[in-house]
Amino acid sequence: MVLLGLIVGLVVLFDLGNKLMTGQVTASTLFVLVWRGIVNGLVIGLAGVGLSMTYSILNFANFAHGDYISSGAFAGWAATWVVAGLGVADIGSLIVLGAGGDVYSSQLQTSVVGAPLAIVIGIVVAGAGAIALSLVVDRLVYKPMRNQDGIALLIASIGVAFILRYLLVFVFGSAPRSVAETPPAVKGTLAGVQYSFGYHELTLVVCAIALMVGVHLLLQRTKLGKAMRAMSDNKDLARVTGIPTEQVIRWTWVIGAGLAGVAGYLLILESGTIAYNRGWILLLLIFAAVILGGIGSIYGAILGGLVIGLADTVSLVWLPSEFTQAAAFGLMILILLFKPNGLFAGRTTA
Amino acid sequence: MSLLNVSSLDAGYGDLQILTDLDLEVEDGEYVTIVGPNGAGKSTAMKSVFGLTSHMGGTVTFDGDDITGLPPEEIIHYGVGYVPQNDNIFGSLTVRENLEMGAYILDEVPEPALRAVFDRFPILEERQEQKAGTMSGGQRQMLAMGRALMLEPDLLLLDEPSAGLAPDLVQDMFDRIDDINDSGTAILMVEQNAKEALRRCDRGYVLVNGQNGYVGSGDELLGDDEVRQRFLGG
Amino acid sequence: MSDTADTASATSRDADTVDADETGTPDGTVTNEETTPPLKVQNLRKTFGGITAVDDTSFEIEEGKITGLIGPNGAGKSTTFNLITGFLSPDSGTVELYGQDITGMRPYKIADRGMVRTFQIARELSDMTVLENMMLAPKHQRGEALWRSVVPGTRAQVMEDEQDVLERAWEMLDFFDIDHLADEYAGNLSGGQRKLLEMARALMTDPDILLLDEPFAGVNPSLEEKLLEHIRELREQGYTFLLVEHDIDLIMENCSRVLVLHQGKLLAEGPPEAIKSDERVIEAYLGGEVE
Amino acid sequence: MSVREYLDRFLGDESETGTPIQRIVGSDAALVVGLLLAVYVVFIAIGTVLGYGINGQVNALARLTFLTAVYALAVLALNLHWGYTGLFNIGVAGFMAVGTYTMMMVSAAPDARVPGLGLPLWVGILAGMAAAAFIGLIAALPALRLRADYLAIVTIAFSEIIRISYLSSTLQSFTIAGTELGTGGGGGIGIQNDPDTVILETLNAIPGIGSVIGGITSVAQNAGVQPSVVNNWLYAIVLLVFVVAFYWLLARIGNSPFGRVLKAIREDEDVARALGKNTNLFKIKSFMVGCALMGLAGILWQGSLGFVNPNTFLPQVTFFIWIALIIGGAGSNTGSVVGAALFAAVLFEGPRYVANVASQTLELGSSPSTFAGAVGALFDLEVATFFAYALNNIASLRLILVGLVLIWLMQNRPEGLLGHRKETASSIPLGRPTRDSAVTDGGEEQ
Amino acid sequence: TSGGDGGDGGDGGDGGDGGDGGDGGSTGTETGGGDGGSGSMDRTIQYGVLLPLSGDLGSVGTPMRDAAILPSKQLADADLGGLTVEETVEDTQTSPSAGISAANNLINAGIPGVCGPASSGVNIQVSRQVFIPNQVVGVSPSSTAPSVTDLEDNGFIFRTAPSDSLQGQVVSQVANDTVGASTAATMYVNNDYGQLLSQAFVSAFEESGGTIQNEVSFEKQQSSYTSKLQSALSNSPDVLVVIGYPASGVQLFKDYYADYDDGTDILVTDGMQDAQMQKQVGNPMENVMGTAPQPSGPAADAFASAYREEYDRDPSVFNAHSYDAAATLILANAMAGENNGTAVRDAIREVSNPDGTEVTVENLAEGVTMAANGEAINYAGASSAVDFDDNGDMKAVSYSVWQFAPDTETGIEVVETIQFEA
Ligand SMILES: Nc1ncnc2c1ncn2[C@@H]1O[C@H](COP(=O)(O)OP(=O)(O)OP(=O)(O)O)[C@@H](O)[C@H]1O
Ligand SMILES: Nc1ncnc2c1ncn2[C@@H]1O[C@H](COP(=O)(O)OP(=O)(O)OP(=O)(O)O)[C@@H](O)[C@H]1O
Ligand SMILES: NC(=[NH2+])NCCC[C@H](N)C(=O)O
Ligand SMILES: [Mg+2]
Ligand SMILES: [Mg+2]
Repeated sequence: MVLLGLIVGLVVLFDLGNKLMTGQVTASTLFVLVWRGIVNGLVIGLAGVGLSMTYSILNFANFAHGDYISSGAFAGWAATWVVAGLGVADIGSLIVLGAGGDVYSSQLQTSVVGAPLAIVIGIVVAGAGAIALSLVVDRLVYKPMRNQDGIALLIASIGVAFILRYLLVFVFGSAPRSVAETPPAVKGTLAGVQYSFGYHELTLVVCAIALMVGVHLLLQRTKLGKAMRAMSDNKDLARVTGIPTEQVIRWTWVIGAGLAGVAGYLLILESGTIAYNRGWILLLLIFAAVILGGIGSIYGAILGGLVIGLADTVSLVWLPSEFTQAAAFGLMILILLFKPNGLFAGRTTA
Repeated sequence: MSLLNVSSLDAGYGDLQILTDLDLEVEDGEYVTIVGPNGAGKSTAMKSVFGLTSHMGGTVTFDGDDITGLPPEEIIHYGVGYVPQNDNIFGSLTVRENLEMGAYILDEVPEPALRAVFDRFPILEERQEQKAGTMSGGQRQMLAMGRALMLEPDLLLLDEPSAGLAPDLVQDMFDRIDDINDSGTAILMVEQNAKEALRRCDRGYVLVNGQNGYVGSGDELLGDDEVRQRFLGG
Repeated sequence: MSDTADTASATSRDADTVDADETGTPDGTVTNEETTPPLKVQNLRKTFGGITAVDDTSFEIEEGKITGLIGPNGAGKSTTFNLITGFLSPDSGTVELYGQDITGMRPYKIADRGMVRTFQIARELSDMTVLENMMLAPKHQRGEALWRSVVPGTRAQVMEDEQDVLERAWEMLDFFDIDHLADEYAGNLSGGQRKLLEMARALMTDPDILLLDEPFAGVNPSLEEKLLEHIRELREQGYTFLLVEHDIDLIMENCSRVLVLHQGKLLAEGPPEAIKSDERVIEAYLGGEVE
Repeated sequence: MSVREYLDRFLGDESETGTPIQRIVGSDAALVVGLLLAVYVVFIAIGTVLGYGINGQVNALARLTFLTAVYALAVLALNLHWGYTGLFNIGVAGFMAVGTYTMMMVSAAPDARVPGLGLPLWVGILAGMAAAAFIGLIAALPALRLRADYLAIVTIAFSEIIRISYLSSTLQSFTIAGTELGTGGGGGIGIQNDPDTVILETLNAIPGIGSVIGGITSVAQNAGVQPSVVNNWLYAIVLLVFVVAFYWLLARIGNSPFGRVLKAIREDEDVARALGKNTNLFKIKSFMVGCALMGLAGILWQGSLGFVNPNTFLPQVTFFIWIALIIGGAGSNTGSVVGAALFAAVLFEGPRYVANVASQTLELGSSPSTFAGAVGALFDLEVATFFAYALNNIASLRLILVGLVLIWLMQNRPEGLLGHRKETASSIPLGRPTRDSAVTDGGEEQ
Repeated sequence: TSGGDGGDGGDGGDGGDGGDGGDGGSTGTETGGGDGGSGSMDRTIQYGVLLPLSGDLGSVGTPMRDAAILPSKQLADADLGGLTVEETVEDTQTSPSAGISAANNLINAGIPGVCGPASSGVNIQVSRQVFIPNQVVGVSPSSTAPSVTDLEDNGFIFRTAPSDSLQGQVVSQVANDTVGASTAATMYVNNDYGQLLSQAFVSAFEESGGTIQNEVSFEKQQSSYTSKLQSALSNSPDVLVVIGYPASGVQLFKDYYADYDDGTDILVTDGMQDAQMQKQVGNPMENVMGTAPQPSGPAADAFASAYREEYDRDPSVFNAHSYDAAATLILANAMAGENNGTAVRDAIREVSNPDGTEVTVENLAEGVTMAANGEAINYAGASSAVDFDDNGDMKAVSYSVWQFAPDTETGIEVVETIQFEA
């Protein structure tokens, strides 16, 4: 089975090489695809780490995770707009991100170049907002259900997802709109390959990697990591052992939702436009990444994110553009066939 | 004053009441055994002491402090250790990590306690890095016990510690429990290996239908014909 | 009570329930049992990472007897069960059931052929009632075919079968003293009650060979005595047992032969008296050092 | 009452009184009918407030009945997967899409804008069910190895792959073996003879029924109800008949040894295997049957008007079906129907009606265009203005309500309104048999 | 009391129309006619407005809604001799399923004719699933997909917007003549509108000797269109034709300007004509040109000023078409004499096609009374002459070629106008 996978992988690689040689695909195109795959993959991975942690520790697949991403993004961008736009427009229009059509991002110059401070504040608010949201939701929804099984929680989380998503619509409206300006990319040619790195892409990559490393250190250096694993294993026993489970749960949400919120902010920064369903749309890919990586493993989530991100872009070499996402899902299903517990199964590191 | 005092306890699961008006007492350093038919509520009694059931009435005090209705993660701070009947190890953690979790509430792993556990159960030292979930039934039992001992509690609640152990280990387990008891830890134990348990303990309770049936010293109970007939298999 | 007649059918029944060509038990079981043991294990081996749980073990068990399987904790008894019943596949070695190689066969097929196991840690179907748990067990219920349950007409047969199964289930519950729980969800049973249900359910499959993994751990002694009586009775009827148990007295009293596993290897085998006085066994298991 | 008697006779076809099916159905049919009537009364009241004429009233009820019935069909099919077998399928929309699209592609005329095979409709319907079952088989293969929540992700991924494929412009039209076929891409696909019309025409062609229908139509027309509305009602009734058929089928599957094994799989698959059950086979069968029923539900629902496009099958649809199942209670067929009715009435149609009533009875003035404006009005104590904004955004509030209901249910009644009843899985009542016999060896098999 | 009402109405009308002498005059005449009318005219003319107030077309749907309720506003101020006009507005959210629910609301309320829906994807579904089976007239102001023409509609479906089989030719003409392109690629929203307009363009462009390199479909409201752009632009076409809606267009053009901005000429169509779009994209969009149906009816200017007067802004794309759709429905309803879909359907051509007194934006009230009295009228619209052919399509239309103009009030600047006569 594994051998089969290897063979298929080799054939694909060989074909790619062949396409490159014959000029069907230029190196520059490939570069664009790979770079975009990495950028998307990092967002998916970053959000995935959070999902993976809540998945393994609270023992349920949180279908509201995507909407934590969206909520964080809206909160963060509202903050960015308020900071960047005070004096340009009235605060009401800024907070709803110009829903009525009376302010535009082009007036505010919201980009890392145009308004770096506003962006930094936005990132922080995005994380903090998502954390606050997740704690409130936990208190109201999940806490009373602690002793129910994972499926019940999963279903409740679908309810949470609906509420969050349509509250966003209620407040911000359903129209997608531009919130960030895209500064010109750093372009050039190296060894015949044209490259182009957007400022926002670079910001995203740097932030994502920094956060991933940070979480890794946090879990390695503190008892928290082990307590989380113990809890995900057997909650009653964890309590009997004296692990303050409620506190661990709170930390889990803090990390998981914080990463989701920041991932949401960065996602919007990179694409430039925001809409109420961005997180929800991304959620399936995030699930794919987490499951690919093996639930509970933060490295798995990161790796899974990159695999899914790359599959989603690089498959364009072979497939019509409408099938690239299907290819990412297909890849997930395929890998699950051979490794039913994911790539990093059992090697929980969080 | 007794170390553990359960008085007129009503408890159960959800709305389902299992224990009715239960009284239990464990003196400082005492060794108490609970026996009774399957389904009598023995495990429920243990869980109730440790805050794992729905409380419906009555009180539990430990060392003079009222611990009724406290969650387990707080009760453990009072110096009570508990080894549940089932599901008593962290299957996906290694053996060593399981033991470390036993000392979670301490700032760091107490090496001497760890050493003592390893000395008691050498297989645990040998298998330090094995995933606990892959240990055999008996090995798990040892690990669970070892984990509870990491904190050197004042009172140890043991739910059927000898179940599934090989005969030599059963003896050994009882010896260890004696040791632990001798070193000052009070024991409250549920056992189906009832005769042996009663032989060794200071006092015993027979639980029937969630209520106190018989109470007495271990030997008294062993000597009681009715008890022998009905609960100890003749 | 036509016990003897039933006994005869207990073994030969297999021939018509399981596809006849697949079974190694021709109708004349009595003559065959000398040559083909019901269960034969050869050079079985299983490692987990660095640990060799079962190490080149060979043994056979006798038809219509209770064979004991003992050994220190971690000796590989449960693993052996898993290997025999298809829940794990061995690294090497073979398992033969009535002379047929069943190595690596899937669990349901092995159960289907008449060898059924219980789990060391009882696994009740918690959201089904005790009675449903019991009625699930019998093999080859005609109503297990989708179309028969649905198509009008054929369903009458299904209901007839069900009536029989139901009767047997109640008898079995009576015997195990859990008939008062028949309507209870199995998840609400106590630890010991679950063990009883586990064994009763296995018996409902009407197996030829029953593998019991510590069936009495956690069972009240009075009840244990009663269960043993029943097991002995079943043995009289021709059932074959492989019994893992730590209560050495119990083993000595009930088993015709005893296998001793130690660190995955067969340390000794023979009649109980011989085992009891075997020095290696004493050292490794009965009173020596702790493993 | 007569409905109940009829159901009794219908469902208890071959036994003496008192099969479990009958016992459940007896009271449950009354429950469902009572619920439907209550819902009707409420909607008629609302319609009166809204000033609907007789035609509008009758049409509103027809739509409500239609929605109840189609949700009930889908929920019943899902109940087989989740309620009985414990297969967490959140790709329902995908299987409905396969059924519907296959029906369309088989039955569409070869010279239509999106050409099909031009076969009769019933061939299309059977092909649709078969295709849904087949895709179910393909999805079930990985499913056999996965835990419940992984299966969930796989099925939803499947359903998205299916939707993406039907959307794709690559498959918009293609040629297989010289035959031109297509999915129509995002524009969708249609057939000339939609199930709605064909079924009604067939009914009309049956002499007895035809004249009854004719009579009803003319009576209705005299009362001011348009023929189209009468047709809507007729189709809704046809769907209700399908609901009864689904119910019957599932009740028989569930209350049988087959269903018992499914239940055991839901609880602990290893145990079922240890008892000699080929659990994989059971799971596959259950999954395929459920998918075929989902395919049929899709055809009767989304395909009934003879036209679909891929975005009819967004994951949202699956979640709605799930919510209906959960309201009613997984595992209970009656619960499935009750859940479908409540979902359709209270969550799906209800909020908009209530909003209409509110905006018609209260003078709220015009709504601010943004939330900021609405909140600003709140600060000026113009609650009516905020309320107007809320009513204006009833579409999102409705979905928020859906979420709240879901959470409330999971917290307070996770087993749903009718779930977790002791509906034992067997074809006979499980009382202690009267003819008492001593303990035997248990050698009495079959 | 009815006399009092009439008086109030007259007063209001005078005050409101004070700035426009012509209007006041016509109102006066019409009042007289109304008084002379029969008493049986005591009834309410109902029509529905079913347009996207949210979703992909939310930004352009709202002004269209405003145009569609304008006739009713005008008539509220007039004395119609017992007739009142009442519109009911529902939102399609630019989604077929929401559109169907909303349409059902209209049907249940007994409304015989509806102005809308806007997007072809929604219009086709709503027409098939609700209007046609319920025998209700649908007049879409902006659904341009050719497939609307061939709907099996028993004559219930009309539109005041022209079919894209024409716009395809216009786009091709612009690509050839204005851009001078010989190769092209298309990106189109994956629904009837996008698919068919892309097809229409492709065949026209190929006919004129051009080469099509890629045809790439895309879904609405995605978070990124880069891989779509990648595919469409992979062979460096001379011109890229983008067919879609504003909400997706913003992301699409942002992605374009972020990664692919090499000055390729881009042509967009009516769906993208949105004043806010350019501001959202935040780039001058100088390489983009568009086509769209151009209001050129006899009453185009009169409508524009009436609209400006009422809403204090210029009308935008398809607003005139919306007004015409609504006005036609009102007139046909008046002529039919009852709120009945079939009757309205039968009256539509009577009130709009030639022969009879010309009715326009300026004398609408008069037209209503005349129609109610059974007099022959010919509605001559703002968008076009509003003459329906057998399929319910317009007989004569014109198109504009436009560009984004950041500094103007509408954000759009018409460069050229092209006439079509079918
Ligand atoms: N989680 C639970 N929910 C509901 N009822 C339960 C639960 N656990 C146990 N019970 C019921 O409570 C009663 C007492 O169970 P308990 O486990 O305390 O018995 P026990 O004395 O420990 O028996 P054993 O010796 O068999 O372990 C039993 O009747 C059992 O069915
Ligand atoms: N999945 C596994 N992975 C790794 N090691 C395993 C696994 N399963 C069993 N083992 C190891 O194999 C050995 C044999 O285990 P087994 O459960 O067969 O023992 P046993 O004889 O049944 O003991 P007990 O009497 O305590 O139940 C043990 O050392 C155990 O830790
Ligand atoms: N700018 C607009 N109003 N666009 C609406 C365009 C609708 C488009 N013509 C269609 O048929 O779908
Ligand atoms: Mg117990
Ligand atoms: Mg074992």
